[in-house]
Amino acid sequence: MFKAIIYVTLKESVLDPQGVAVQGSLHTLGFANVKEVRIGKRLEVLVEGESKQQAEEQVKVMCEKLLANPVIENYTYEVEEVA
Amino acid sequence: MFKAIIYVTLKESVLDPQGVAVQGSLHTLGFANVKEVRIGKRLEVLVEGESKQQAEEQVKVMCEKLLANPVIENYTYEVEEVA
Amino acid sequence: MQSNQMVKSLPHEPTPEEIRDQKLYQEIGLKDEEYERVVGHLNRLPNWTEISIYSVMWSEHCSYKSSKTLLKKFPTTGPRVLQGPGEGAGVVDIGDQQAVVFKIESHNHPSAVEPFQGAATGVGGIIRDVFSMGARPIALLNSLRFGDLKTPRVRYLFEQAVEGIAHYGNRMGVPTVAGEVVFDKAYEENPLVNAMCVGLLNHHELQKGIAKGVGNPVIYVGASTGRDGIHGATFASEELSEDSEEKRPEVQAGDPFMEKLLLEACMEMVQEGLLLGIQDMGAAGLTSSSTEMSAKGKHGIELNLDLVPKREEGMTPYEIMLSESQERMLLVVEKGKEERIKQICDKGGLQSAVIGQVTEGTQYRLYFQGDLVADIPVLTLVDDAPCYVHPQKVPAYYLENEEVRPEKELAQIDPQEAMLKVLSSPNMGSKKWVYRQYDHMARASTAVLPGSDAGVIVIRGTEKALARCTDGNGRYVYLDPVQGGRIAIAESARNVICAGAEPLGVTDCLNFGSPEKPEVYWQLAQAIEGMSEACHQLQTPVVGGNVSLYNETKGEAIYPTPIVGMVGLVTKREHITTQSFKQADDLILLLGDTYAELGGSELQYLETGTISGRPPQLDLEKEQKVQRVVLQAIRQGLVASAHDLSEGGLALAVAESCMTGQKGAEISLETTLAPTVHLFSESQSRILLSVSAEKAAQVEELAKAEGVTCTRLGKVTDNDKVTFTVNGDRVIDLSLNEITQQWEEAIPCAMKQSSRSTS
Amino acid sequence: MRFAVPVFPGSNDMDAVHAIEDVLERPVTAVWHHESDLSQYDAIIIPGGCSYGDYLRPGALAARSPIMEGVQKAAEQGKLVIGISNGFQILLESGLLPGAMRKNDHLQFRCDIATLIVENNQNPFTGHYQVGERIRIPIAHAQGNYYCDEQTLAELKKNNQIVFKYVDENPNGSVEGIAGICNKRGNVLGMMPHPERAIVDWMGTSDGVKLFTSMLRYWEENGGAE
Ligand SMILES: Nc1ncnc2c1ncn2[C@@H]1O[C@H](COP(=O)(O)OP(=O)(O)O)[C@@H](O)[C@H]1O
Ligand SMILES: [Mg+2]
Repeated sequence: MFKAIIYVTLKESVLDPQGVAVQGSLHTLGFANVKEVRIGKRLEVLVEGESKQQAEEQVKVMCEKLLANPVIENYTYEVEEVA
Repeated sequence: MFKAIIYVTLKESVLDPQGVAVQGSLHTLGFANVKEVRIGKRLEVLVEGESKQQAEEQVKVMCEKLLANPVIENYTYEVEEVA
Repeated sequence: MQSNQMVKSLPHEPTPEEIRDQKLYQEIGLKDEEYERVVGHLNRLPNWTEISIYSVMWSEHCSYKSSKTLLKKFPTTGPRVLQGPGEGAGVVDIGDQQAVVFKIESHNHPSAVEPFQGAATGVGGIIRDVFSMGARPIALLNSLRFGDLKTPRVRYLFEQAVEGIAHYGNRMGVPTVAGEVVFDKAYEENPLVNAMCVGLLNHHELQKGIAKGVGNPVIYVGASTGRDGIHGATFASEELSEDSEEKRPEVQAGDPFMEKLLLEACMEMVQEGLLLGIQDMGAAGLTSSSTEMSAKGKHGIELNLDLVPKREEGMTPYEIMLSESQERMLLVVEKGKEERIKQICDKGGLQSAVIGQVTEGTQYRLYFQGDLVADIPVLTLVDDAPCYVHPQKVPAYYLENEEVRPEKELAQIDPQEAMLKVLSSPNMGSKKWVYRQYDHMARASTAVLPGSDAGVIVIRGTEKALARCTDGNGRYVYLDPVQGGRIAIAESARNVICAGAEPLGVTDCLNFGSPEKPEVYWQLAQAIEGMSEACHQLQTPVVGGNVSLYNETKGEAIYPTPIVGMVGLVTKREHITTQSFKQADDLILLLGDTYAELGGSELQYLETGTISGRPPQLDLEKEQKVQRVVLQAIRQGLVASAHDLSEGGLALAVAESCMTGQKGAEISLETTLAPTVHLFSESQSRILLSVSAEKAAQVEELAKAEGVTCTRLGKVTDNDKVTFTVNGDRVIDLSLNEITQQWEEAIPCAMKQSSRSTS
Repeated sequence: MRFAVPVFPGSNDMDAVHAIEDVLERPVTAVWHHESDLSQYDAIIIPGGCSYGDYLRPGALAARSPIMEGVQKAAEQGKLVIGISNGFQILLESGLLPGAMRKNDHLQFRCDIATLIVENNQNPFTGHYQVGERIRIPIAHAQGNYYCDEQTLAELKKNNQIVFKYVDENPNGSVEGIAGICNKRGNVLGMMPHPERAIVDWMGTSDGVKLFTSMLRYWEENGGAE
């Protein structure tokens, strides 16, 4: 069994309204020193498979096909073997 | 300037409807070997401050006060100094 | 800042000579002769900022250069019209010093590339158009066209576009009350996403996009400017190609939360009477809003681009001027009122900045880091935009179709089989999968929810209500653009009538292929002709609209698809009528005549995978009479339900009235046509009524007085059966329960294999 | 009886204001979220909508604004507080009610008229309903999938804090079909369905009226005076 941790983040050039709103709230809560907030996703995917390499290849396809939207998002991932 | 990467995840005991739905979609796409999907958040917060320790303390308070909901979520974070 | 400064070119940008010698203007969509025209207007070579400004302002999207002459055909005035085309939205009087404001707009190209954000920002844009008139948005509609749901990419586009519309509209607290969705292979690569917004205002609060009063400040309000959507207007005026993928980083992201702040702040400014001019920064952003306000006010404007709030570092004048960042407004107020504007914005947590002023003359000037970077006679941008009349050619397919009679073959299909097939096609199936994702009850004023002919919103504090719908059948328009154009107007008026409202006016979105193709230009001209005739006859002026050309991929144009948004006024709440059968033993009446007309019908498409022949023919005088009878009958309290016959014909209309009312029906009729042809014909100018038995005669009287055929078809029942008997033979005998299930499952079933769901 | 409707950026506050005006004909004031003093009001209606664009978690940002201090105080004083839809999410996020909201299990926004069953009429908000009564009330939300742990659920049941449940169809996957809960004392109610959108027949249902009239009666019977 392999566990993939996938991070999906908005491309730099794309506005992150959610991040902006959270930054505003942090300011009202007294954290005036917060300069930027950007919010992305962290996905944990458990896959059964033969080898780490095969799992990695699969995860890449999943990201491209479903988990990330290549038009506005970037993704990275790490795969490790688990019990 | 310090950059905090914060991961907010659903507690193990809480069913993740979004994860379940994504797992279903992955199955229809042909990834029958996907056993579980859980979806959390990855937040990137830029804070100005004196020391790494101070930044870490602040980030902890932000998580407790706003960024995570303790009823259903856990959080972890890493802080590093950036230019 | 002095106006005798020389216009500068920035170091890293192409020089005026390079722009000329390497024909760089072509890359941003200008033709050689258009470039020459710019040089003539300026009396020198334009720099990069200037040529870019001309390029967006002269794009099809902003200047309507290919459609302007044709659009002149539309009637745009009438006793109720307070504002026709030309401003953010049209305005029509509804009495008591109130007016309704409405407009439809396309976001087809952005939605093809990034459907969620594309559709969402389409909704955001049209809402801004309405509140920039001073009106509070009270309802949204949308008209969608996608390919066949069997294709995964199509399912993805459809699912994401609907979610994007929901995302934006729901968060704005504006109910989405009606719309339509059609699936047809013709839209496979080039979906259509048209959004419409309706607003309400008090006459004295009507605003205009105009700059006046020398020395008055120009104020920027709303989101910061980023590099998103640069050249969106040009993008919208080109065909989709492999290249479009490259343009993706320019996708605009919407922020409905910001828009809500902007809306509330603008409403407050309107109420306080603070504004001289206001315009949304929509397509071509700061460029179009500021130049149009300047041109309309016959005043100059100068802007200091250093003062424009920016989201990204190092933005050039070209980028600042062409950015299509969302949720921004440009204001002109009297000098001295800036402070009050700032207070209102600050309270709402909204950014604002004075970025320039109104000047003497009609020169448009931009300053950047102390340099003059553009100096343009503003009228040449707006009023002297090029205007093209393209050659027209009757397409070969149109001539070939003259001889095609699809009815003969289709008559062979068993009526019951046809019924089941049509009912469970995604086109005819229930659209609940779509509209239950939209908050259609926000503002607690929706009296007719989606699922009937038109959505109805009551006006608080009055007896009045507004009915509205969108309609358009690209198949009919393709087969015969004049008839199709008439039908688009007539059907939408009919839908509004069925809700108990009197049609007030039209906003339209003309979705067509490339006007440079003679066949497409012919379609456009003919469709406008048909629409205009119908608008004249039905007295529904066109008060605003939008043209979306170049809807093609790999050289294939979509079906020519004019979408009509119609708004009607219900004068008394008790007149509000829905399509659903209400009461067992009510009689079912049909107004109008049925002919063998299956060209372009849903039955033909389902049976043969394509369309051919001629579409149904529309007699405008007859249409008007049918509509008059129904409105009279409703106002006299004679009608229990009213439903217009459209795609799927009589069979579908009866079934829909049964399913939405959960009542059975027994229909019996005599005809010289084959049963299937009679039941599924899409002949126009027909309306299905149910009335209590004692009122039927009165309705028949009304019909007779107008010379409209009125046929007793049968009655509403309380049992689980929907039956049709034709010439004595029971040709359809189905369980209500069963057909309801098939109809409701049509789209959910097709969408089962959904494709992306992590947003 | 004086009502306050807290207004956050993004709230649909006017629907709640109109409902009080139309059903109860009592004074009602929309109060901007910067205000923290609500002492002059007898009841508070936290409205639906999408405060702060529903960003981060619906209700999360609103729950941290100054007006929630006033709401907290009112709740402690035994005044009536009702959170509708986004208002319910805000009450959960601020800890005034137990549990949390997740995305609807089908992941879509869902707008419909839901059928509810009244589980409890022994509180200030439901006195005019019968226990077991079926009522039709509109819903409109993307995150109404109520969650709480086993222990909390047991307590909710023990203390009779479950006020409304969905019947026929659970539209969002919420635990045991929970549509609305109150606090132990009974003076704070949170519900996902919108009673303020169900007050006249042309809205499709007027089953929400009794919720507001129940509040008024309770207040009058418990020493409230005009
Ligand atoms: N995209 C949409 N958004 C909102 N409502 C929709 C949408 N598509 C369809 N509807 C609603 O579903 C119902 C049926 O639509 P349709 O079959 O196109 O009606 P008609 O043939 O009378 O124009 C209408 O009430 C319509 O408003
Ligand atoms: Mg209709």
